[in-house]
Amino acid sequence: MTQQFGDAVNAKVIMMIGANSAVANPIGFKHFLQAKDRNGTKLIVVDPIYTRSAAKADLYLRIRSGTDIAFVYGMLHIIFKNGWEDKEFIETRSYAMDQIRAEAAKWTPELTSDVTGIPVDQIIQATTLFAKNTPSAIAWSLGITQHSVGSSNTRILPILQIALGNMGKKGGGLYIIRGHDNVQGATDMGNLADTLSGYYGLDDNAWKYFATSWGVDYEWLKGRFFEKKWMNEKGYSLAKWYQGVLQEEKTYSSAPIRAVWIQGTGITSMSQQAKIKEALDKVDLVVIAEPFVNEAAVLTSRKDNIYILPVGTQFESEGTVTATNRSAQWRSKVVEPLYESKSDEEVMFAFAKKFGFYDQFVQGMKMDVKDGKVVQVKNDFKWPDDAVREIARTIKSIGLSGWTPERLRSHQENWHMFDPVTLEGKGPMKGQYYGLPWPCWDDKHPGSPILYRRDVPVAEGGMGFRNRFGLEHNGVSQLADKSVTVAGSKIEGGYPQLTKENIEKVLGITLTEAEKAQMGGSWAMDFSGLIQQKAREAGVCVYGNAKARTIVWEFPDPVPLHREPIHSPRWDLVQKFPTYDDQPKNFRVETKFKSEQQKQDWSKEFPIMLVSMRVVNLSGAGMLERTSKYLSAITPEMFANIHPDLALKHGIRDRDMMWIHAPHGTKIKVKAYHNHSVTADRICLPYNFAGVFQGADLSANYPEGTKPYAIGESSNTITNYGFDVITQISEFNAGLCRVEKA
Amino acid sequence: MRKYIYLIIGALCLASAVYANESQIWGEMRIQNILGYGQEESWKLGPLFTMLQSQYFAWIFLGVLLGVPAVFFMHYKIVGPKVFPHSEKKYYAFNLYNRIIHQVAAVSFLVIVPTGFIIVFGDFFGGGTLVRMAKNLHGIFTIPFTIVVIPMALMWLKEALFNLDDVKWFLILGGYLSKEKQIIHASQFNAGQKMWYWVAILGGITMIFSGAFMFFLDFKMEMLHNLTGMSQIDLLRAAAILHNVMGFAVVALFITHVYMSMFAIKGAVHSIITGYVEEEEVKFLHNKWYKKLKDQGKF
Amino acid sequence: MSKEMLKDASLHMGRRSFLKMAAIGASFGAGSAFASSDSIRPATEEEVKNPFPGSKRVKTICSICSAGCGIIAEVQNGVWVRQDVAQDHPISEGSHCCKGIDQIDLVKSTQRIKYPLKKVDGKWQRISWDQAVNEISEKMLKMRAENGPDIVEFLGSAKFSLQQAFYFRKFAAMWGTNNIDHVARI
Amino acid sequence: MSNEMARMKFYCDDHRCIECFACSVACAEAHELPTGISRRKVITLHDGVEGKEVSTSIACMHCTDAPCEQVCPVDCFYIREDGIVLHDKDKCIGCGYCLYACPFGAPQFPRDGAFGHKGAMDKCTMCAGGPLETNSEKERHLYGQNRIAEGKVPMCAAVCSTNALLVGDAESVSNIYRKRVAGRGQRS
Repeated sequence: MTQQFGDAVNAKVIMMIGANSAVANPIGFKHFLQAKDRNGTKLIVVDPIYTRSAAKADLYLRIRSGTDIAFVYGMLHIIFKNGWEDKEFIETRSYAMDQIRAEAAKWTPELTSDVTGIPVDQIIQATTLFAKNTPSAIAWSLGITQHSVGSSNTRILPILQIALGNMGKKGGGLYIIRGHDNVQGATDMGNLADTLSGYYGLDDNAWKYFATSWGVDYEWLKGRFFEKKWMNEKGYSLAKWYQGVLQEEKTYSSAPIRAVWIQGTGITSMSQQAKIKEALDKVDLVVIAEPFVNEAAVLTSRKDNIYILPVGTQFESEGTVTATNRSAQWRSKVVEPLYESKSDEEVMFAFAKKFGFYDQFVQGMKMDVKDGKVVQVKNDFKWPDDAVREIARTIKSIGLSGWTPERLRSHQENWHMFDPVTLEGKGPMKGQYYGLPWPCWDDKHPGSPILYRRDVPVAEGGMGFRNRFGLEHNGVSQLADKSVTVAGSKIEGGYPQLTKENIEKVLGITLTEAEKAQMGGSWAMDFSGLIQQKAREAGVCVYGNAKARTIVWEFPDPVPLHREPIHSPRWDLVQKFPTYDDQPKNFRVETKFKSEQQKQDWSKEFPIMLVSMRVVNLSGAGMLERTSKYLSAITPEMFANIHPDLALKHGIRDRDMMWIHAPHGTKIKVKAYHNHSVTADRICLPYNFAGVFQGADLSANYPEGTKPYAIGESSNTITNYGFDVITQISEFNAGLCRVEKA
Repeated sequence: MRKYIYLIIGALCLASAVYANESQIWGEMRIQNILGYGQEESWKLGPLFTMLQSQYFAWIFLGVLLGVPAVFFMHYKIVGPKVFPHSEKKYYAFNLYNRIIHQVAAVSFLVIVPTGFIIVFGDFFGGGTLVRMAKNLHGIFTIPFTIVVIPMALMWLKEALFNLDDVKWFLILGGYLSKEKQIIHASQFNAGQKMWYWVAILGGITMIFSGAFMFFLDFKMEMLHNLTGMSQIDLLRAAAILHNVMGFAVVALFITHVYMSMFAIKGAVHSIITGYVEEEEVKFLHNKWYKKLKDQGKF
Repeated sequence: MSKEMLKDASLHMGRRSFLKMAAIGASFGAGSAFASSDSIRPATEEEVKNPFPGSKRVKTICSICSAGCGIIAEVQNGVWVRQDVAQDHPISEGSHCCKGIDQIDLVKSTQRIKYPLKKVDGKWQRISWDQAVNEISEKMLKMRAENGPDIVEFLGSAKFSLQQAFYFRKFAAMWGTNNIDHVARI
Repeated sequence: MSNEMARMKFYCDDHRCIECFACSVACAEAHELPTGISRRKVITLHDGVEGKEVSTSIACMHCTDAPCEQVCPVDCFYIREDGIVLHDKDKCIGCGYCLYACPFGAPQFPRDGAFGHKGAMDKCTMCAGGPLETNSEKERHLYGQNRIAEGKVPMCAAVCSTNALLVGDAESVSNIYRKRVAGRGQRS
């Protein structure tokens, strides 16, 4: 997120779309409620279901799931028509807004209403409220990302904020609310198939850079891979790894997947459970390392070659976590690992030894930067402090250089010295923001609680937009306008990101030979920190000061376009707004789009929309919470919220069991809760249960004494086919089903 | 034979009550309590119950506990007991079955009533173990009464139906205000006894049910919910009010019953112990019955 | 609200009972250390008999959602005895949802996996760590020798600390594959 | 300033309450209650009905004229000087009268003993323990933590995710609430 929660109080309007933080993230929602109470902030909630967040909203819009792009274009249409956009911001700090404007021109309120299901007057009312009361902020979460058009969704909302000039301001921005406690951090650290840590990607430069930081020989690292080619190729993703096993869809890899290693991932929180079960049954080895039984062990009916290793919870190890506002927090170890548990890193160390790369694995912790070079400085290491240092010296791309163990520890010890609204430190902590929200460029930087502010100097957390996509496109400069000068900057207007090559020219300085020798090639790969040092002296941000691009020319849709979900209830609109062409290869596997969508009118047989929801007492796969008696007691069983009219049409009374069938022949048996939060054309269900599969109780698969208090069907057994074209995220939040009394 | 059928019926009743409880009481480790508090449409009997319980119930019970015996004490002193010669002629009026049923009920009452008073005056006894034990006994001794209440109701039902003679009986209050031995026109049971019968049976059943509601707390009766439209909490409140109010009547008549059998009519208690009634007693107090028996040549 | 309320409360200080001050001050959030130390004095020994003598208060972070709420864990003789709220934490100001305040249950739970397990003929068996590590690595190395390193899919965790996550990525890299992911993709 | 003790009260602001169950779970966890005993309950009225849905949290409200105290046949209730209504579990006989009198359904009855019927009543103590020695093992076992004695806020209000649940003397609580209502009006 570009802001931090405390800043909500400065917003005049907050629009939550595809987020139900009252349930998923109550402490975040507290800040929105406080904003209402302290500042009269208005809350707009756009959601397919009337959520607990919606119940606190000043304006609630019931959108059809999967039509967010249409809705935002509807808003932009009204904004452009009335001239409510921030023309100066668009002109000086954004690129290609005219293409957005052209697309928005098509989305009249009437068309928008037809597609989204929101009445015209409500679209106008919400747009007026949101556009005329700036600064206004947008909060989103998985309701936006979990679509076949998820990546376009995540682009259209920032575009709206750019159009209104809401970026880089107090009270504006985007609250992108992450899920798990450290999903931000684990993503930043690149637990991803398409990049190394810090979003460095997988190209040779990145690998060489990491080899240096890790203190290993690049050639050795290269030799670890099947062929060099596979080093630069994206791996299988969490969303479709099972195809690496089953090979039903065409795959491209050096080998089929024969083993799956699950260390802290709730397997039932992924779509296509039936396929996952098949894959788990088929692989040669399943390794699970968890504090509680991972449902992978329960879902599979395999008889052998499956291991469960006891791992302590996060209270039994020490380290840092990154909150959704990019603040790092030091998490102290509360107790030693219980029973025979080991901490996660100990498990990795133990296997690294067996796999024969332990020395290389921990080498990075023994190294430090001396004269711009990473060299070994000691013979042992201290976990986690030395790992924290290793990360700080390596991950410059998002500015983690300032996250030293000493600073983060002192923030924890003195967390009472930070203001809850601004996160500003007081007393000894003066001049720092709590948790040093990244980018924190160096060990003197205070952190950046709000991104892209140009009214504060870079040294105090200011910055322009990142110059990431070249200096010009189609002959148009990508750098910010002359008028867009970040406070305190030596350079007027925009400037490119700093490299060894351009730094002298851009900053107007001359480097000494010694400096040149030490300096890395670019600001993100400069161990010496000299580029940052020079930038600091000039009041300049290392990543440049550019325009925000509203089009992404590498993507299938350079301008975000509305495309109907793979399984859409509106066959007529499927013809008008078809999805992408089938994708031959992404993350090593082919993915169907148009061929699946256009195969037949799915809505004939499966007329009901399927929407996922959150419950406040469970998170993720529910693995942790369902073992708590108090939390399980709140939702002791799996259920689906269904409108009484729809339920009674099928003879399903309140609390009756019902079958929900998905287009691909899978089904789940759940309890029907009559509820008015859904309309009669959709049902919603939580995805946090496991232990029952297509009506069959899997209790017997739990090792003795480990069965949670509550088990139930995983809704992901019936999550429809559909994946994002870029990220391959599953389409959890749009799909079709039919119901039947059980 | 029939009496055994009654016993079986009684036992079945109890068993079904236990079965009904099974699912809710022993089936789970917790008392569900009133979950949807405030969501249930309710009669809002709370304030009424609070007012009655905090200000009246205990005083009324005290009144009954002291007042009724006081009246009888006066009666005993002023009018005196009726003494009938225990002559040679007796009639075997209560067979073993009758007596067992009665004795079971009697013992139950002898525990239930005093323990009930201990609960009502719990603060006097200081609460804690003693009163908690009294509460448990109060509940436990309801079980034997529950078993016999239906057989008892059936075995005396015919005799307990009211008729015109009872009106006359009431007019002279059974002749108990007179020191003279009057001949009272009544059949096997006089109106007073009939009254006690109905209070003990109907009141008793009411007490069993209302008591069960209160004792188990989640004793769910769908039918009652549907019939009355009352929420569980209001059913509980109604049960508590009913239990207390009915308690006044049961207790008052129970004391009367004891007084009559033990003191007012000397030796009357023996008849329910041995089964034999004295001819004199029957002749004076149950003249109609006496005539009938005479006609049948029972004496 | 926090700071205004403290001001409100301190106006009424007088001799209005320690109790009231404590409750109001803390309940409405000690906005900062300075404000809170004015109005909430620590209770003296007569007032408090520490229920967990000798316990230490460990500051840590909730492991559920990304808001990042603070937790005070009271630890006595190596046992987490009580979870307390962190009223002065800048993000949560003592607040938690039901999941957050129940974090202590993660270490108190009886359903934890207590030792390494292996399924043999459909039955779970207790094994030692050594056996587990040996058997797993043997099997994996054999498969690696047969088909190369891309035979495995590493699924990491959003519950990892930053350091664990960094090392897990490194672990996959040094094993020789990019088949690594975690729930950021759901 | 008067020497009179302020009366401690709970207030749940339904504009803030989001039914997150934190108060209820925090209470159960802090006092190690058996499952099913909710000293504090969270309820939502008109669930899912647009514009009508309301959530709130209910527990013992520590009434000034506590009806439970009035109806208790064994007089096991006592009201502290600061208005906290407590009871003596050793005295309580588990009759249930307090539940019938209570407008909030606060009294709870755990199963107890061989008969599975209700044991001594359990209810919110505002984290003030019971009549036993403060912070003694037995007090903790019967009544849960005595946070008030430690100078801490009752668990539920301390933990409330949205600060909906307020605790304090009536005057301060209403001050806060008034301020909130005024804030909400600013832009309307």
